[in-house]
Amino acid sequence: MPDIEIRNLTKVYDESGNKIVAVDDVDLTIEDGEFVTLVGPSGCGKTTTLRCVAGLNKPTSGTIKFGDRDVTHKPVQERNIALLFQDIALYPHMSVQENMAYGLKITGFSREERIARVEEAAELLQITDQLKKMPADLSGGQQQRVALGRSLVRDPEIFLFDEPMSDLDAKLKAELRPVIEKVTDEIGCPTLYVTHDQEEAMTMSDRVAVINDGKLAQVAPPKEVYDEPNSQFVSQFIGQPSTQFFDGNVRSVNGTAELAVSDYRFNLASDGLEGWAGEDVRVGLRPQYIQVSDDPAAGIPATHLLDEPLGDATHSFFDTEFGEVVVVTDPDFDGNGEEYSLIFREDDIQLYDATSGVRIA
Amino acid sequence: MPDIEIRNLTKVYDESGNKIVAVDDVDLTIEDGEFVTLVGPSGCGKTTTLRCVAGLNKPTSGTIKFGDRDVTHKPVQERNIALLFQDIALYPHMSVQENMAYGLKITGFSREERIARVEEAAELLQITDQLKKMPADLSGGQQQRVALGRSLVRDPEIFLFDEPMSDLDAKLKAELRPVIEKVTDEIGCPTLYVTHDQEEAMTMSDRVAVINDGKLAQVAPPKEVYDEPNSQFVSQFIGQPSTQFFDGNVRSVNGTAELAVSDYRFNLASDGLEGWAGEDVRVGLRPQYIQVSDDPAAGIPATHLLDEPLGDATHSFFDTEFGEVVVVTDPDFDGNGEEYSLIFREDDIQLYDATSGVRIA
Amino acid sequence: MASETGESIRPGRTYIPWDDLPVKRETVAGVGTILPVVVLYLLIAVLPIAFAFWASLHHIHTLNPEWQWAGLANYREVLNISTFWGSLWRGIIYMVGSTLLQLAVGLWMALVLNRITRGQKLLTAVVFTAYLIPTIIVSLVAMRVFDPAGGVFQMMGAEWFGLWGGREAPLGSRDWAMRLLILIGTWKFAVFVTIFTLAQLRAIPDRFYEAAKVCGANRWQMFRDITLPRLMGIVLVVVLLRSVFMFNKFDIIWQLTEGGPGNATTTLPVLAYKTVYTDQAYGLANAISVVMFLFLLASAIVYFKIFNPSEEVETTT
Amino acid sequence: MSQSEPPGGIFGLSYDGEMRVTEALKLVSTAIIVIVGAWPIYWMTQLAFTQYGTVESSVTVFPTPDIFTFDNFTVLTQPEMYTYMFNTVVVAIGTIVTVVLVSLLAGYGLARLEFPQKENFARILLIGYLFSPIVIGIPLYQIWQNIGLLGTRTGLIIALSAISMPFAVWLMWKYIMTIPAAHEEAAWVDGASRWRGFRDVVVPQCRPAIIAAALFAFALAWNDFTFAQILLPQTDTTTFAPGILRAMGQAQFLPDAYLMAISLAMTLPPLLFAYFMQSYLLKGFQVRAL
Amino acid sequence: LGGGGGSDDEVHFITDYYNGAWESLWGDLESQFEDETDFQMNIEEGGMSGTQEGRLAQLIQAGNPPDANTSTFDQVADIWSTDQLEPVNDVVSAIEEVNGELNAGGAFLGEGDEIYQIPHGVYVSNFQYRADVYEELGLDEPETFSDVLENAQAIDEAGGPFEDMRGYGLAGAPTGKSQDELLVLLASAGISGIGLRWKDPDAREELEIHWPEDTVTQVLEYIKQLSQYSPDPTSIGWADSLSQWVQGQYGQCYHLNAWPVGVTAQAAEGQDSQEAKEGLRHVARSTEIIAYPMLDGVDPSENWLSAPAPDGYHIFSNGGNTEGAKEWFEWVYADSMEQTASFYEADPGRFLPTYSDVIESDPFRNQALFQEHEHLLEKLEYVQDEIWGNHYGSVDEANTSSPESLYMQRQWFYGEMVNRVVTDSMGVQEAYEWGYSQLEEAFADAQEQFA
Ligand SMILES: Nc1ncnc2c1ncn2[C@@H]1O[C@H](COP(=O)(O)OP(=O)(O)OP(=O)(O)O)[C@@H](O)[C@H]1O
Ligand SMILES: Nc1ncnc2c1ncn2[C@@H]1O[C@H](COP(=O)(O)OP(=O)(O)OP(=O)(O)O)[C@@H](O)[C@H]1O
Ligand SMILES: [Mg+2]
Ligand SMILES: [Mg+2]
Repeated sequence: MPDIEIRNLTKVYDESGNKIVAVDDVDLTIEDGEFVTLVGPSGCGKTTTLRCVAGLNKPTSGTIKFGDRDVTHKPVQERNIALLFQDIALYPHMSVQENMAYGLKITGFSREERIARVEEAAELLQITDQLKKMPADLSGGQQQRVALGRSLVRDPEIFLFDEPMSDLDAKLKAELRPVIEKVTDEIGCPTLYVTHDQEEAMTMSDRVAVINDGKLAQVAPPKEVYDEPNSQFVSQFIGQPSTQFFDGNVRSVNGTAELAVSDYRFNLASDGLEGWAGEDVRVGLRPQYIQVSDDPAAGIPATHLLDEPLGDATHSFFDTEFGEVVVVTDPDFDGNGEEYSLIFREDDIQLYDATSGVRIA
Repeated sequence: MPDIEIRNLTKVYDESGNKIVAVDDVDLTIEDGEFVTLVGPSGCGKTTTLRCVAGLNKPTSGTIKFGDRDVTHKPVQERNIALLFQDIALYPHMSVQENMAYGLKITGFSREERIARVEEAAELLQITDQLKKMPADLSGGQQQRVALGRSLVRDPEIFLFDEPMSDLDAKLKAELRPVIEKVTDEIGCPTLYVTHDQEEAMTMSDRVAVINDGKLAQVAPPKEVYDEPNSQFVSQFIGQPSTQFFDGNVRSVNGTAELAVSDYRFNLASDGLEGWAGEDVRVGLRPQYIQVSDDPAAGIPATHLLDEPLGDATHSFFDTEFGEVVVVTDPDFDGNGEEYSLIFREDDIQLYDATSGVRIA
Repeated sequence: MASETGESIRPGRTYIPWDDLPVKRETVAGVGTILPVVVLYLLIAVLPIAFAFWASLHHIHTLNPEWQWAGLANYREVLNISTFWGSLWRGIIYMVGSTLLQLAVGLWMALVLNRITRGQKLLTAVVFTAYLIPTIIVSLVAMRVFDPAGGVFQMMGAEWFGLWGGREAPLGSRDWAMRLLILIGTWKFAVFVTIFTLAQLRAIPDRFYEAAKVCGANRWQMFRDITLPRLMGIVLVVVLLRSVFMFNKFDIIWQLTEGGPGNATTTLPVLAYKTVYTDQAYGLANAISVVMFLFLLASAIVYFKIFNPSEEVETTT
Repeated sequence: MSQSEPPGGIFGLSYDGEMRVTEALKLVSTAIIVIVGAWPIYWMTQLAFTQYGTVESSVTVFPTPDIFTFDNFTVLTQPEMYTYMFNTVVVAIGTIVTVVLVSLLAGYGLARLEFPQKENFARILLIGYLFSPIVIGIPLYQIWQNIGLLGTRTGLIIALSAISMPFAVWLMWKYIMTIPAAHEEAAWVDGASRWRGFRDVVVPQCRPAIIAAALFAFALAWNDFTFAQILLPQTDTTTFAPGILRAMGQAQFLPDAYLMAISLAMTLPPLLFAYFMQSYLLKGFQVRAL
Repeated sequence: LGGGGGSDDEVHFITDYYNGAWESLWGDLESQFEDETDFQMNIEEGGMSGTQEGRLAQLIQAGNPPDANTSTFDQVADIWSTDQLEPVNDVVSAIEEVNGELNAGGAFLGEGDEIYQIPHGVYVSNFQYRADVYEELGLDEPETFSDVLENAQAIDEAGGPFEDMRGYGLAGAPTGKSQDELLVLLASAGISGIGLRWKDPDAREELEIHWPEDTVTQVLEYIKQLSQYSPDPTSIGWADSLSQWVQGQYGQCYHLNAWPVGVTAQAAEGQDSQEAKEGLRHVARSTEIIAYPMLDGVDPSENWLSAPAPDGYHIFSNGGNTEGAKEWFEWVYADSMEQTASFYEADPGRFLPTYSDVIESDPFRNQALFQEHEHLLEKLEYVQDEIWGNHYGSVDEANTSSPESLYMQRQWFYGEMVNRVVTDSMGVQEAYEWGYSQLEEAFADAQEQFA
């Protein structure tokens, strides 16, 4: 099976005169068998990118290749892709069986073969006993399984997903995630998965492509995106609760760079910060890496506001001189509105350019 | 403001002859100012309970009191409640301002007072600049804020929510949760909040009422529900990923109870197990409390299947002789499909009656 | 895989490479889809109307194939004949009276049908049937029930309410003919309003009412603040359609009263018809039709300007 | 929005009282609808079973055994009567089929394809309804003669279809817009051509709109008098409405009771149509704006 | 199926001689004719009043007139006056050889020697009443309008078996019958119905308006009175009056020939149940026909009825197949007396044969319906001999037969006047004045057209 090569993809919508650049010069290669997730906030151009790959939209410029076949100008019917939509798009007037067999029927498979293939797929997806039902009688999760099955039976060369689970609730999502992984693994074709849910992106992908305002911000494996975000945007977008940001300033003290946040000073071990002396920076800290001390003087003083116990952890909200800060505390933590201080390791500090948001350290 | 007292509430639907017991003898008191969440799987009767409290459905039997006013047979209009729906129910033909003022208008407030109150509420909800817009021009989160505002301005005696956030995505949910908590706190009236999302239930409530198949399973503060579930159902429903269950058997060895799971033996410190000797039980373990050891012989042998990295933790799937098991591992864990063993502390084991699902230890 | 198993993937017969085509092709296809409609429209509307315009500029005796050029003489005559203004006035009364009554009755029936629980389907079907049965049958039944010989409505009107004499024919009465035409028309056509509004009513989610109830709204307030605004869009459309249809209505009037008694129910279409077949003045009749058309067109434009039924409030459901 | 009213039910009733009042109003209204709406149909039915002499001399509410008869229905056995009815059925079916096909196609084009002026197109179509059909009989006759369809049922079908068209297209256009484009796209992804996607995915989902358009076309065709009169002059091809008028003019003995029997026969098909199709129909009519 | 306009090789013939019996008769003749000749027939049913004009208008305006139609002459006067009709003298002569001489009683069938109609039958106007009712109520045969009114009142108010019977069936729909009835009533009042008379009765060159106010208003007043005893007049035209007569809805009426009798007799024989059959036979037998009574104080000899209206076939000169049409009628009528007689059988009592030998011929007299209803023949003979013979043409100058009077015949305001009076839309005086102004206008048009 081929890989997907997206080169300089740009898509401009012309909405009654004013141009909207939905996708801006995107370059992305998805290897055969690779699972790449396109993640980003609403309206950033994820769907548009995917629809260009699918052939449902025509790129304004750029090329799309499947292997060495240039499909930029090929109609969707000739691309042999599978595509799963957010609004599940099962045909409401066909039974599950018919829905799944439709693509095969179009392609001209015989009745027996259609049935055989559908049953095989149904088994894999554990929906064998739903085959006779109509889509309206299924739950959201089951519907999405059927949609998956519909794509599956056709042995597509490319698998595309557009937020297939955004209408499902958390439990169902967690249940369906392994199923999707299993299916794409089985077919072994390149997969482009669009979502705005960073958790989905993190858990499922080989690589995550974070997109912001039509441009790719970072493309890397999940752990790298989480641990080494290359911009403030990525850091904030990936990880739950979000990275907390503060305004700071880099100073050069005795040749080493020192970070000043309000009255606090931090020594930064990292190299390459010399050039930033005197510059304003944004300081990022993941809530997971902040500790809470009972001694209000041990670090930054913080007044406890609210706890959100999750069972295996608690999200605690504190009021500090830098505004509201979220900290991930342990399950038994009960702040009770008292005074604490927040402590963190200097290693865990991320620094970003205050204006461009680019990672400094 | 009054508290809510639900006594022996039962609601039977008569759907063309066959009776569906949607709510079965529910007893629940919500103190003034208390935030109680009704949580349970789809179709368990949450909405029905709430609608009975609201007066939109007539209970089959039982009473509902607000303070010492019996409202069981009072029409909705006389109950002075606020109610937020899942499907947001803003009037599409009225502007945000008009939507929020509608209740006041009905109640007979003057124009000036309406505007004043709406503005006050809008400020609290940070939607002041949306007031002139139409609902269709707002995002889901903003719409839900408006709906909240509409309830808020009326100073209700009782606040009811029916899955107000289930159509929103995770980020928006996390953002809106504190807003709801703030608002209900401010009004200080008893609040009944229905959700099927255990995370919402855990994070927002003073007490969680877990309901299953029309019956209350457990009513307790969130931590207690998480740490001390009184039944297999509650344990499984609360917490993410779900508690893992295995079949086991209690034996009496030398006067102390011993738990046998397949060929493994565990000594249980807990008292009161004597009576269970020889009985089959269900053994529950939270994925958070399972450790993974590199040494395949150190505990239960497990083949690594799949990792779902979340950034601050990883959900790892293992194949064991008891089937697939999920374990929460640390962020850097990378199983790579190799052989491991799973270890856990005997203290963390939960035991349930194999037939009734009632907690034993 | 499919190709590996030897199964060739047969593409569907004709892929039209839509996205490959220059934009023009979509235009061509789009226009292609409406072409049949255009052709039909040409046959039934454009050509005959153009013909009518042309004919209205001639003196034409209906039974004489020779036309004489008349210029605008027919139009001058139309505006000068006394029956024209009377008929226009009666036509407006008939149109406005019928439309308003149909709207009120249709809306009311929709509200009731939407609420009743038992026998809803049957009653709805019966009510809908009124719209579906041929006008001629409505006329036959109406003539029968208003017939002084054994007509039940005639009998009720005469004996129970004293509206007319026992042997009087209400359809032949100056006082009653127009009113009865409006009533009978309403019986048949109010259902048109009902169908549309009932469809809209079914589409209003309960939760809107529940939200209003929670706010303490009573039924009138709910109707005013939720039902009515939601129906407004379609009501505007239906009023437009019904007005046009009623203004042009000919068959039921002709069948029931032939424009009589005297001229009491002669509306413009009836006048045009009489002008063709009784006066044998085909050119003049066409001039009347053209004037009617212009009148309706002007009214419709004003209506669009004031109410704009094409711009509907965006709704989230 | 400026005036404010006191809380409470209408007319100062309590909410419960208000509910009882509206329930009562509902019952009364239902009764009126039954009486006014269904009653003429009942009346027609009962007269159809009453001896003709009785019908025209006195008011009878129910055909008691002494005046009950089936004889009125013998009028339906007259050959031209069932020719008329047969023709009407053929024309109605033909019209429905044509209208549905053509409006589906046009509705699809308007909803899914881009071409200039398409919004205005549908509105311009409605202008056709503004012209009174009374005087266009002569041009119609000529046009139909020229295209060789005069006196054929096909000709009438085409005329009636054309008349239904603006409305049907509008309905279909608005309805197709409510079907998610994703359904069709899914079909294309599956390899279906545009036509195939239309046929397999869009058309089946249009069922309510199809039924609504069919109803409208049916009402027109079943009702039509003017066009049949002009375009089908021959007795053996003409339809019910002109036929029955012809029969009334010609037959020198056609009592009202016979007419009621004929009317009843012509009322049954619409009644069945309305009974079985109403749920689709109401869905199909859920369009909102012009 | 024949196209409405008919193709070129077809003979397109529109006729209102069309009921069940006619239909099968036409069908037989059509196929025979087509077998024997090269012509194809296209026989179309024309509506009774109004619709046939509509059809003709369509066909003529489309440049495709039919080849022939049936109607009275005044209904095609406009067509004739624009030279669209073909003279048919030769056809009529051929028919006369078989059926005897044409007897149209001096009605206008064309100017000069040319005749433009192949007559089929004439309509003699008369008064009909139910003799059984008269007998039961002890009424006398009316001689004057007042008698009619008195009888009408008596019948109307009678109870018992005549509870539901009305006194008089008055045509008030503004169509043919009300017009005809008014013209006959006016004639029975001793004046010209259409409102025209010769300026110089001897020269017969120029017509003038003569519609004396007192007489016309008296007649209108009579009509107004009658309407009280009539079922809804606006619903009564030719067709309904027949149906209502059969059902015994009123006891007296104005009608033509023995048409109601014939229809009732035919309906009776078509009934299945013996009881219904007897009932209708009784109605048929009890229907008496007499000349229409006179306005009080006017002598029958002053009756202005001039000639009964002949009804028949007209051939269009610009039709596609004029020759074929002529041949058809010749073939149909000049074949044999049997064939001719069968036409009158199809529509019993409606027509008086226009050809002199017919009524005396055996085929005519042996009609099946006459077996049971011998009185029908008698009544027809009475109409021909007595009413036509004695009541028509009493006043010589009443014969205003001319294109202008023909033009007036087909004006619609006469019927409209009746309608306005019976519906109380206008007072008698008002209606007269309105009618008079219409008359003046129409006469002016007529003079212009035929000057
Ligand atoms: N058909 C269109 N015409 C005009 N603008 C469009 C169209 N489709 C999308 N856009 C615009 O292009 C931008 C990108 O849209 P796109 O749907 O690709 O976003 P997305 O990342 O998929 O968002 P979401 O998470 O909400 O699905 C948005 O600003 C959107 O408004
Ligand atoms: N109007 C009704 N008529 C008949 N049965 C009903 C009705 N409403 C709810 N039920 C049934 O009652 C049971 C409880 O429904 P309910 O809506 O209270 O569940 P829920 O807990 O709110 O579920 P969800 O999470 O899906 O909203 C279900 O089995 C449902 O099918
Ligand atoms: Mg998207
Ligand atoms: Mg619910």
